[in-house]
Amino acid sequence: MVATVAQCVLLPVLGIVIGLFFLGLYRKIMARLHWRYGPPLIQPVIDILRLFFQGGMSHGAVFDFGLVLSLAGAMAIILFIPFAQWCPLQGSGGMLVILYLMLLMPLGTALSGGEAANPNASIGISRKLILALGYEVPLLLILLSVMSYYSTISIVDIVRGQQASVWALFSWPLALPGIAYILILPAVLGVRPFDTTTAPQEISSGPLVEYGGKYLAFEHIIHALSLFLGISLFVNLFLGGAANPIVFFVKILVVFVACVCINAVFPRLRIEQAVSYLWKWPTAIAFLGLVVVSLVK
Amino acid sequence: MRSLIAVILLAVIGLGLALCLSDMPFGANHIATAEKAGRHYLEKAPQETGSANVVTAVVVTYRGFDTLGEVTVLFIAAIGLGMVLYRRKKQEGKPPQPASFVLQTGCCFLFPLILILGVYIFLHGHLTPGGGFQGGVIVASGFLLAYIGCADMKIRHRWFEATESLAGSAFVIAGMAGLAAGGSFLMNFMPKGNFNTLFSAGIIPIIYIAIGLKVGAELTGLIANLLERAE
Amino acid sequence: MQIILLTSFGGAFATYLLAKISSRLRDVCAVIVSGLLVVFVALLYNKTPAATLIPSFVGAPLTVRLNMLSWFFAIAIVVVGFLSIVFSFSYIKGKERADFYYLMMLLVNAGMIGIVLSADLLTFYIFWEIMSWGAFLLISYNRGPALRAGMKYIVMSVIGSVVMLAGILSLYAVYETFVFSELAGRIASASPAYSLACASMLCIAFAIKNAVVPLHTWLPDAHSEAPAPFSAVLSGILIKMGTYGLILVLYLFVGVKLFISPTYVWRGFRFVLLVLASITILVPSFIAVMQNDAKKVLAWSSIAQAGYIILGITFGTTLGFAAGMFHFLNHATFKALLFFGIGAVEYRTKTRDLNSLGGLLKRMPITFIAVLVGTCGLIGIPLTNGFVSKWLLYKTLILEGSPFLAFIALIGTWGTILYGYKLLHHVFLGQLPEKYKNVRKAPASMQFVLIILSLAVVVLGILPGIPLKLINTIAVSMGMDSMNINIFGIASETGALNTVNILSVLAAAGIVVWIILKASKKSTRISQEDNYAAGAAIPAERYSYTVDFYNPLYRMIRRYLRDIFDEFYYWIAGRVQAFSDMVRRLYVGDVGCYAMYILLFLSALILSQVWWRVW
Amino acid sequence: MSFLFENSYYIAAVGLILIGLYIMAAKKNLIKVIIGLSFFETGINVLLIAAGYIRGGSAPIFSHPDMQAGKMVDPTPQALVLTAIVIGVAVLALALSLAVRLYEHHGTLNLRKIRELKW
Amino acid sequence: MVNPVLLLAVPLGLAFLTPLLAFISDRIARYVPVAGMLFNCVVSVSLIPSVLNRPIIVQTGGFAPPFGINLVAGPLGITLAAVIALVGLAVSVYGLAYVKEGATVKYHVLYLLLLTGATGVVLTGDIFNLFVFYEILCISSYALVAYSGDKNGVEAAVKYLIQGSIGSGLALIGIAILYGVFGTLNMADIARNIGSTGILNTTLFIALAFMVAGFGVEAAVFPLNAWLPDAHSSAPAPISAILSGIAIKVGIYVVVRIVFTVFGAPSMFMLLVVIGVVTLLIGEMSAFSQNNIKRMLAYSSVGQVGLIVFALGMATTGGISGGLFQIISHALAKSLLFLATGYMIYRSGSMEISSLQGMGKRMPLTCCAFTIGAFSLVGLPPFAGFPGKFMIVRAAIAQQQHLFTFLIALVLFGTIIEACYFFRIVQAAYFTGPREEPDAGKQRREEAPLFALAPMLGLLVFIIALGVYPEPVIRLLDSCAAELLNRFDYIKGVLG
Repeated sequence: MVATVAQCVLLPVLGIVIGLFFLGLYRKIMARLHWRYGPPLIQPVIDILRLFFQGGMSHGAVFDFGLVLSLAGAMAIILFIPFAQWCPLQGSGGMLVILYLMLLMPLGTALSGGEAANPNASIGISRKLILALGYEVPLLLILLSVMSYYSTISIVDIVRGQQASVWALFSWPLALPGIAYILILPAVLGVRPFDTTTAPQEISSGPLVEYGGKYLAFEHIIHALSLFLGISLFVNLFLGGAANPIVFFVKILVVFVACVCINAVFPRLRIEQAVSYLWKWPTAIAFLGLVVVSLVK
Repeated sequence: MRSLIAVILLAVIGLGLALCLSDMPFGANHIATAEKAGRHYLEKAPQETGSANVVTAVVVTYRGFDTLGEVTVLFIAAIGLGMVLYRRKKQEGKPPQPASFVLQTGCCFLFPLILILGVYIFLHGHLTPGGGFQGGVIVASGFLLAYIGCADMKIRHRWFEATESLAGSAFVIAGMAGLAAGGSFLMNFMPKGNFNTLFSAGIIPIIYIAIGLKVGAELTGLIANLLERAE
Repeated sequence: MQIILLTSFGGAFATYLLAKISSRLRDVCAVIVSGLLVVFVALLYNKTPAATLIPSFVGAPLTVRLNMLSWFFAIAIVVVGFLSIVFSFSYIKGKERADFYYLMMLLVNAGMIGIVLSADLLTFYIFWEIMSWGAFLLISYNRGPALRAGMKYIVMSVIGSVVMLAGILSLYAVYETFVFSELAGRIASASPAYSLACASMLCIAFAIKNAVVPLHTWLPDAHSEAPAPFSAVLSGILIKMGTYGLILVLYLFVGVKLFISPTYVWRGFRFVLLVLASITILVPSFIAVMQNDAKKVLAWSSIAQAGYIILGITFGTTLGFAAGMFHFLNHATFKALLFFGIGAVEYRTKTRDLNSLGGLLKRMPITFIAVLVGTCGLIGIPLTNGFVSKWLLYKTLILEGSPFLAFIALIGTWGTILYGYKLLHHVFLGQLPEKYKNVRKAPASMQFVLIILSLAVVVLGILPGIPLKLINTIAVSMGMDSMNINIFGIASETGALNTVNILSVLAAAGIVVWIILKASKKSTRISQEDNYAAGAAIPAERYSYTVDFYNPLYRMIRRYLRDIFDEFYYWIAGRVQAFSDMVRRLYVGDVGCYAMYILLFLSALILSQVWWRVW
Repeated sequence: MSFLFENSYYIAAVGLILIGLYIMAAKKNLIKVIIGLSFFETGINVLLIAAGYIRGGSAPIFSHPDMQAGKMVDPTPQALVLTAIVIGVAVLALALSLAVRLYEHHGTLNLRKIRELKW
Repeated sequence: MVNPVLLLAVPLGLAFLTPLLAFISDRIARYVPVAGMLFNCVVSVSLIPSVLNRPIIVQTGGFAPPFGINLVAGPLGITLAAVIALVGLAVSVYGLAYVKEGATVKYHVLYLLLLTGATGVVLTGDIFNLFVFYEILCISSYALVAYSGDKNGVEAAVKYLIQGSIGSGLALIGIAILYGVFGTLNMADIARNIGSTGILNTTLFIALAFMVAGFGVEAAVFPLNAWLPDAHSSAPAPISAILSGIAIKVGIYVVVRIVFTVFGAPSMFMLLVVIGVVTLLIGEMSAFSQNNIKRMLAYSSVGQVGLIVFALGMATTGGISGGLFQIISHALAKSLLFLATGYMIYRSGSMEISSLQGMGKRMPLTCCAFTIGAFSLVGLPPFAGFPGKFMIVRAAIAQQQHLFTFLIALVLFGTIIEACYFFRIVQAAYFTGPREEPDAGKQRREEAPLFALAPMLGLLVFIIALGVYPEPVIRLLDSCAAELLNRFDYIKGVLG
């Protein structure tokens, strides 16, 4: 009981820390690829701490509420995804809860951004939701193939299943959804070339346009968490999770770096290009995967 | 085109009729057995109704109900005609051309005679050919003559209507009286009298008188309505 | 039980009569009647009375009974009915023919209660029809475009009832009974093809009422044109009468064992139903995204949500059944809530056009919260009841090996998110247009309704065990396996659900975040219009993004989402009309011709005879 | 020839019926149609009478005491015809009065032109 | 026990007396039909229990059946007589208010005679007598259609008269042939002579053809019904109501009586079924796109006739009692509709459906009556139309034949079309027209007068009562069906 509560407290913090580290890493890698030096890894943390002391401007109660919802949702999900062997809420609904709780992040942001009444924010939200729809199609197919392959909706069981035999990514037929997941991972993470939502040049960073001070800090934390969540989900589903936290951390780090490196070279896609990309190859592969899985079963 | 189709259709219908009629050769004695109604009438009518004229017996007693209906139909025609030709305002037509003197005189002369003939015919309906309807028609023809001959003549519609109405009611009342007296509607409950005399055959003459008056009044009404309209 | 029916029907007419005396009396009477119904139905919990209404109607008795299943439906009906009456209070005030409106509302309610209470198909059909035509009069109530909507509704409804009649009587022709319990025992004995035919006829009828694609076309118009309280009833419970019917057919007449058995006939039947249900989820969800009329959005959404219900029920597992039943209840709450919320907005602003609304959050906060809760329920955000039912559905779909259906259902949820947010954004968020600056908040009676329903959505989401226990009883009585239920969800080996964990985690996280937010440096409150516009001046008129909200998406999917069925039905209707116009040219007006018809008939008869003889 | 002669009543009856029907179906003047109606009814009356005829029978009136029932024709059709005639007259009278009215309204009796009621 | 002949004698006597009464006062004359129909109503209803045991055979003139004319007051006859009297009563009360100008006394006389004719037809047991009463019915309806003397009325009357006379002439030919073959006119006697051969010989079949085609004109089955839309739409409202409610039903009765009882011709049953469906479809389709409301109602009558004939042609107990129930419910509902429409047209001055707009406000009770009548016709519970349609469909499905499956599909299709146009009118009456303030309507009420409203509401009560509790009537109709199906019982009952 105590251990569970401790995990509940620890894991979100851990998630935020790792997420922020990823953010820093992301900027560093991008800079390196651009032949720049880039900010220090700790920079996001510094930014956030600084922003917390800036106050900021609020547009109303829902403006605040949306952010709280978003962040709380993100923190809650962490407890449903195993971090190595730690998964405090494994018996509370499994994958499906994760799927639905993941909705809270964009929805909270959207509420908040909508209250801001800035068209740029609205456009950004609209893009965000469309993009989400875009990657959800293959993502759902992927998740469904994994879930039906292992006949469970519990992510812990899936991890256990992989540890018993071989990582899903390297096993037939789950390799297909695994590949598809890799293809859509940048979209799930919202990193290049799928950062249309927050394109600073076009729509003034979209949903973020009205945020300042602590609100922006929250937004950054949410982004950090979403990076962490997306990758740890992949690791759990396809790379067999991990037996101890260190291995797990290494796995997500590797995946993240690989993902960033590969995708950083692409230019930003238009939203329609993004969606049609997502609905083409990843979906086809994921669909094939699901077909094969359901045939194999 | 229409005629052609009509002819073809009618040919088929004619064929059908011919097929039917071939099954009932003309003049055959189709009422040979006693349970046939026609045979029954011929044999029993004089005793049962006291009427020498079997047709009258059939019309008034055996099939008296038909006759009641028939009178009703005529009544409907008279009323209906009056209704259809009813005008909200009687328009004044130009006065009709008076008939020639000869015609006028002839009419005045013949009119009562025709009336008497008519009355005779319906009074003797149970004895001789003829009856209420025929008599009534003759009466009406008298009025027709009068209309043609004496152009200025106008009948009193109210009287005729009253006659119609009374006569019709008399018919029904006679029937009801039969119901009351004999247990069935239009029962010939009165004494039959001496066969083949004027005062015989029970209610037949009474009904025939009613019918005669009624038919006469109705037909006259019809004629008057149409003629007054035509002016 | 007779008291319930008597109250519902008698109350309707009493209300109408009292209305002739005073309109206040009418309102009071309507509320009392509907409130009494709630009490009566609630009192009958866990009782199974049965009664005969008329010992012999057309050679069969009209009987009613109550069991768990019908109680479940009945309670939803009376509650939503009660709330809609309360909501009507101010909504209908000052509109013409309010007496008539109340009469019909109560009558439709009475009809629905009758449907779920009836113990035989004949009674069922009678009440069904009463409900159908009552609904027709209510849909047409708003005039204008409502006339067309009403026409469309009633034509499809009549087609449905005609098909149902045929189905009922086909059953009767073989089994010579209308009574549910007797039919249940015997139906397996008929030849599969015949019972399949009967079942499909009944299913078609119910599918029309339940707006299963491709029989859905009446619904968008009807829902959007009906008066708001009735839209809530219509969407929340009336179309679910089709669900009730489907349950009767599939679970009682056919029997769930037979229905999900791998018999060739029934497997095909179930497959067709499942495919239709998933299409019903998928396509309308995205059509809803493209609508610009608030109630149209909700209407299409009703179709899609009905699809979830059907999917659950036709899937046939205990969990699927539970999902369908629970989703029915949830849909009754959150969709009624949404319709009431939008109704309140419409009542205040006199428009439903999404593009011209906006920013009403400031003016109608309670309504906003209600709609937010409703939308969350619709989407299935955890801690709302919609989540639990969808969770059940997905779980059973995945575990019983139908991942494609689960996929479609999940994608449908994404459509739900898109239009749900669109609804919230366009009505309540964004900039407040000048002309709505003085909009007042919703009247108290409306707010009461909204609050009650919002609470229901949340409470059922946190404590799903209450209804699930009931549903479990029903499922067991239908001959299905029992579920392992606790008050906070499901405890089972293949994946449990525990809402209290989710609740506590979310609440804790929320509180922490909130504290951090409040603890850090205080923010300044600025007006909504004080926006960043990249240095440009903010336009005075409107500075928001609403028209064609999901424009890129529209461009991609619009051409696939034409309502071809609607067009097809209109085409058929046009053909029928043209043909009947041709038919009536038979009566040419020329009497000679008519005489020829008579002769033709006669000679045809004669010819047939002659011909036959010649042969 | 003898066939024609023997069945002359039937032939006349059927002929009148067909002619009457033809007129009613094919002619366009209302008066002609009414005349056709009259033909038709007359034909039917003849048919009725002919149906009741018994070869060699006399009128069914016992005007002399020695008349025998066996030698008389069937009285029933005669009674029926009486009724039928009266009905015919009634219809005819009504038809004529309607024709008068119709002419007032339309100024014509051409039935092909009086077609306001159709479809 | 009252003698059933009074059902005919009393109204006839009253009709004859009416012109006399009119001399005293027109006002009294107006009440004569009411009195007559009230009498008939009471008598026929009081006779129902006794005829259920065994039919009452009434001799006229005191002669036993094959020789004298007899009335057969069986369940069917008395039931229909009761319906006629009931509807006749309602419509005659309505006529008190509606018939204001023109030859009112003549109208009332003819009206009473029309109903007497109808009663006579259903009661008589003699085929020629039937013909006579049929003519009474027809001729008075010819005249009444032209009652108002307007352009359409006269035109319709002429057309009706021409077709009707052809029909009755053909029927008379059939009767003549029958007489020529059998030498008798009593229906039971003819039936006994025909026996139970099953297949009729050519002569009999052609006689039957003539009679079906002849009486079919009044029954308004498909190719013979061209007079109906004209006459029903042009007659004054009460006459339309009676024509639709009573006259065509009597026609159907005659056809059915002849086919079933007199000929017992199974070969005709199928024909009836097919004709019924065709009539139904044509009627409903023609009504579908009508703009003239009365004409639409008239076509709808055609459709209903089709349904009834279809049901009767099934020749099963269920089918026949369903058909008879439909006769009753249609008589009630359609006359209600015509009555309601009468005043709506009177108020709006036009027969276009579009002119009905706002009627729900102007004449709420009339409109309510109209709506319920329409719902009943469509067959919605809890109105009288429902049990009828239900029984018919049940009987048809119970046949379990592919042909009937197909036909019943067509019938149901017709029902759908019917629902379409009726609902359209209901919408037009209630939900179109200028929107009004809730209280403004009270001043603009132009409700029909009490005498017109009372019969409508009376019919309404019957419609609802029949719809809610049809069982007694159905039981009655079952014995009617038995009477039609067991022609040997009929023969035995009449001839002993």
